[in-house]
Amino acid sequence: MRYYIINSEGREVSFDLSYVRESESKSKVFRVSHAEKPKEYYVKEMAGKAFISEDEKTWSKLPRLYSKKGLVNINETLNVYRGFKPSGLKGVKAGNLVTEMPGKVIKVMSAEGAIVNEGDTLLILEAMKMENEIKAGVSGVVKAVHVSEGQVLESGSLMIEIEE
Amino acid sequence: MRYYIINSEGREVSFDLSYVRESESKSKVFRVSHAEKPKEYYVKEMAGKAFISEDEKTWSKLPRLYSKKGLVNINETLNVYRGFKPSGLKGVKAGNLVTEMPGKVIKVMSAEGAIVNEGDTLLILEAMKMENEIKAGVSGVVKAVHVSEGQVLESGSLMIEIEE
Amino acid sequence: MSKRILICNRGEIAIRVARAVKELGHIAVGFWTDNELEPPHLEYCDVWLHLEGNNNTETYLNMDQILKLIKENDIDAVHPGYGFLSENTNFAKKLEDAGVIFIGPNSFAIEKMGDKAISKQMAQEAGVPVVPGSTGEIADAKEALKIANDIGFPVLLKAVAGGGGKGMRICNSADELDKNFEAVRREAASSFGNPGVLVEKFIVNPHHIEVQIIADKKGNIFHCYERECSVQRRHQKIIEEAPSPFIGEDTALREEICETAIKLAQAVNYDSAGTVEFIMGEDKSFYFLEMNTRIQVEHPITEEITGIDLVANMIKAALGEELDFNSQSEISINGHAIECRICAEDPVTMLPAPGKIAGFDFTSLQGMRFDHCIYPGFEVKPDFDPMIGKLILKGSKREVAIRKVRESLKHLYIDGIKTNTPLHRVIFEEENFVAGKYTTNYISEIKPQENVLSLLEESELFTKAIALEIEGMRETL
Amino acid sequence: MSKRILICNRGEIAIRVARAVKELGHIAVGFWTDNELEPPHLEYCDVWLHLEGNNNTETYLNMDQILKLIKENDIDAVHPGYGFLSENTNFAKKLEDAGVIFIGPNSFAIEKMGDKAISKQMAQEAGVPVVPGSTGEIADAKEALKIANDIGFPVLLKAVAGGGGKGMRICNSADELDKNFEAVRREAASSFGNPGVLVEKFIVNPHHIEVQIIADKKGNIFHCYERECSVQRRHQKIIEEAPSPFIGEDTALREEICETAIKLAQAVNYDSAGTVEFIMGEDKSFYFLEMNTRIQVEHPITEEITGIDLVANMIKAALGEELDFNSQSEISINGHAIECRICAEDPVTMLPAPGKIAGFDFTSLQGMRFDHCIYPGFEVKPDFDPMIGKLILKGSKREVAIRKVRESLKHLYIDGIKTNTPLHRVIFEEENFVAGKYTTNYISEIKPQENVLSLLEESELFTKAIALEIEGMRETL
Repeated sequence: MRYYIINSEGREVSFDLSYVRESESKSKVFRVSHAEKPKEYYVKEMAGKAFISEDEKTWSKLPRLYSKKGLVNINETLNVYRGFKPSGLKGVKAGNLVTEMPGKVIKVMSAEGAIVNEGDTLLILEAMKMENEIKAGVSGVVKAVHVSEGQVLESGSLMIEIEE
Repeated sequence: MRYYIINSEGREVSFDLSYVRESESKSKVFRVSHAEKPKEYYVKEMAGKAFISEDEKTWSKLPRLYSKKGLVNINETLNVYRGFKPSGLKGVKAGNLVTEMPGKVIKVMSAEGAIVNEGDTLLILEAMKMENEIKAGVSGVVKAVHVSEGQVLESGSLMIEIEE
Repeated sequence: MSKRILICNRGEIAIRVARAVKELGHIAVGFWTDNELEPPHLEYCDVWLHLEGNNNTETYLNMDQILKLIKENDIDAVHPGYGFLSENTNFAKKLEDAGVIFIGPNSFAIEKMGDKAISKQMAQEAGVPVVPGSTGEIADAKEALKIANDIGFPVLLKAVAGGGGKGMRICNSADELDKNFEAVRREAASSFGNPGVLVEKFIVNPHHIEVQIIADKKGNIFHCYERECSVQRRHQKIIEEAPSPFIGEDTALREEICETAIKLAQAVNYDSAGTVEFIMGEDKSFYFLEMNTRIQVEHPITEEITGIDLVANMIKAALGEELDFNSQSEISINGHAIECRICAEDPVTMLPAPGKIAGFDFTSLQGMRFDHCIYPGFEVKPDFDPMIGKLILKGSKREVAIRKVRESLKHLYIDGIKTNTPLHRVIFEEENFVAGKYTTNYISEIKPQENVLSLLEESELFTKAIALEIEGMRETL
Repeated sequence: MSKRILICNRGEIAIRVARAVKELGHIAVGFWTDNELEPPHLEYCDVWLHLEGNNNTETYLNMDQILKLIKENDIDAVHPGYGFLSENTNFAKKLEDAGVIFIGPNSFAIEKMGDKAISKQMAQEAGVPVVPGSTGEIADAKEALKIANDIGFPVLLKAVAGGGGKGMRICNSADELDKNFEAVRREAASSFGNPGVLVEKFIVNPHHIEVQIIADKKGNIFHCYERECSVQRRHQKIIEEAPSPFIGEDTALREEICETAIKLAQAVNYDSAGTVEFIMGEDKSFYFLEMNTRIQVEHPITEEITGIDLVANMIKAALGEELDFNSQSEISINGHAIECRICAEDPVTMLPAPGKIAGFDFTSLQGMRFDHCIYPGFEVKPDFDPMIGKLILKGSKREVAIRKVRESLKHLYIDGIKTNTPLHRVIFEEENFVAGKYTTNYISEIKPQENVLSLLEESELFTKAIALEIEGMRETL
């Protein structure tokens, strides 16, 4: 199975992972094919838990990842895709203000056509009971405001676009 | 599904248990048909655990029973059989000495034909690193000795038979 | 006689309270809401009630609905936890009117201590030193500026009804004061239902030191020594210790600050668990900040070093029962305890990062306690506080506790969301913290967050993929 | 420098030791055997070694194989846990010869204290009172009878090398003495590899009180107060408390028994964790029974009341490091702790009941610690001790600890095998135990086991069936 691991900046690592065989001591052997020579890992299931080793002597716990989809978010900076590579993954421009977390727009402090300087507060977003000032990352002209006061936003929503 | 619950003395309770429907608040409703009028139970799965209620207000945890077979031993005095009733379940006679746990015969202190009194030690069985004196439960004559010194026994093995 | 006790809260504190309720032989009643259909605390509750609504205003802050459910379900007593209605005088009074016991202090104490201006005044009257500042709620930015100019910048703007760092901003200049005034009013109104704001002197290089109070309805007031909570980000505590490393072996100072806290508790006839918070300068002078008239997030470290169950005793006090101890001399410090707040947030920016937990595992050590509300599949929602667990370690002395914290952090595994676990790992290796030399400026000055490694090793990436593969194989079995 | 530490044990103690090893920054090495392919302690070990064999003689008691594995795997130090080779002088000496650190006392102490006759003599020489009896190993039943007639019946027959109640029988008459002699020799030979037996006065209505010792390699010997372990069945402890309710507030007696224990430890240059066991009569006179030169099953209650990590300190002592404390005055009692040994046995007959665990669940309370080695699917084998877990609760005083034990027993759920949990539930409601009034005859005289309910309610039967049905539905999902 091919794996794609993509971090929040869009950097990507892909490698092939396959189940090879059962070892003599009944470990599952996996092979990772990546860059230079392939690497083998042993996995043993014991007492309801899984453990991983490179030499079948030194082991560490392989924590369970609860996912039914072949896609799992790791620590939110990494996404692991199993078997397929998603389309449309890319970073955003400096002038685009995107939510980092779900939240509610409390106040919009700028409008289309306004001239803004880097560091100006353009919007107040309430998330997790905190008011967060969302500031301009560049100086320029507000091209579009996509949100209005009171609106509830998902993570990753484009709120304001600034033309440098 | 019919359930048979049989205790270590061979006493048996059987009843029918069926999944009836999903309640308005998404609990699973089960009906137990037994003796008088049927009884309903609500089961809710939450946070990976199951809970049971008779009124959907007061709940208690329904601990998981890990069994793949439809048969599970409960506290070793009760066996629960799901869907089928096993054959050959019965108690043993007072004169039959049966192991209560797996163990190893250390010493046989009686032989076929011997006259024994209630309370006499007939055999020493080592189990869980303890020596256990196995005593005659009745007075009579030893009809058969089925074990020999050094033999390792399963739980429920007939060791000695005494004719009253 | 067994009482039906309603827990008006969620998350780890609802679990903590439910355990204490049941330990005392009572019936624990808990809520589920439309925006949290599977709250983990219900596992510990005997009776589950539906609190209708999709946000906190409609649910945990909705007195009318809660009072209706209390009447319909024969509730004898209510434990409010922390946050939400825990320090709301109105709620306490309404319960009193309904003949229901509020598990907290008398409403007089809540009212007086809940108002920063009044509490400051009462503290002064009781001989408790206070930080210079406005004598009460200020009308507008202009008045704030006048006072700020009198006492000198930097100053702190605070919600009159606030707590826990919410509705609080430092202002270094007249400009900043002007700019922040309305924001603090808004946060105060939305978080606490009261837009009142006050201004006070901001003490440089301070320590946040607080004293735990536990009192009964018979006039017995005890202290359970202090906690130091100087490691903070955005004015919210992330690591707490008991006893305070800054007070250290200065038992006279410890005695003085604890006795000062008792004085204030006596002044308001305190009769429950509560905390008197102080700010302590580099010269060891200390000033009263506020009194929290509720059980606090960080209560476990005090429980660990004193061996006293604060939540159980808070319930016993409210029911008019005897406490588990009769005199101050029965309460002593044994060892050292540290709490790490585990929050769903980016370990570098420290911004909240809600999401769904994809993996969860931890180990237990001697001296460890982990109060949490997580399970694999648990969704951390932006509606609630990002704090999802409290890792508490006790050792015979501070360096032993630190050794234990390090080991337990190593094995704390939460995946799918970002947490501040990597930040804790850095802090517990950072020399200033390890030496016990830190002030409330620790995070902003030492910046341990800059040493958090954000990228995984390549071999770790492979491990993640193998974990997912194993999961896939399990599912097809 | 990080050491590779081999844990020559299994079950809960192997887990306990592995945690301490890793907390101290070392590498934990553990065994799996052919009759235990999936031992739960390996979860806590970094390195797994195959100890070949199908029974304890071939594995955990097999010095040759263990020493071979030690050499092959660059082991720096060995922790023996309790039982198996933990008090085997020969093993300690062989390790010494191989340049490997034995995490326990010097071999002189093990040898002298491991021999009941010699230990008794040394105790007498050190001014420690001993129970009247044979001055050493007795040759045959005849000699035993002669001594018994001198000191008067009842007498106790004991394995010279024994401990933990194994290889021990009370004899009330010459007949019984004659009958038991060979059985005790056999048990002694099979359990401890030494058939030597001794005889001594059996004290009526006694209390089993023991003192925890912790010492380093620099000559510092400390005590961590006493434990009372009088609730026993078949001479094996099932409930332990610290401090002793029988000693109670008699601090002079407490001081005396602890100082007496220190005297004996000094006499053998003790330099590790160990326990001096005493028998205390109704008149509070006490006699030395034996010294256990290892960590004991019930060490956690001492850890809970003193806040000291005994296992970590035992390791530090063996490595020649400083302990976590420097003086006796740093060690004090805070609160009260109780341990319930959870055993795979019939709660009424108290006979071992091995089998496979079909269901396992428990709750955590403030003040609770659960040291165990169980998971759903775990098979309790007749090869090993039936003790599968230790439920430890600490409260600010004895009645608080009892309240907490009751609540945690209520939620301890182990199915598939019989356990003594129902017996513990009865004992913790039984008036004599609750009042702290019990001797080692408690189980045989008060017979709490007769109040264990053996049959489930009908509604509980339905619940079990529904649990199975739900499991069936989960599988088809």
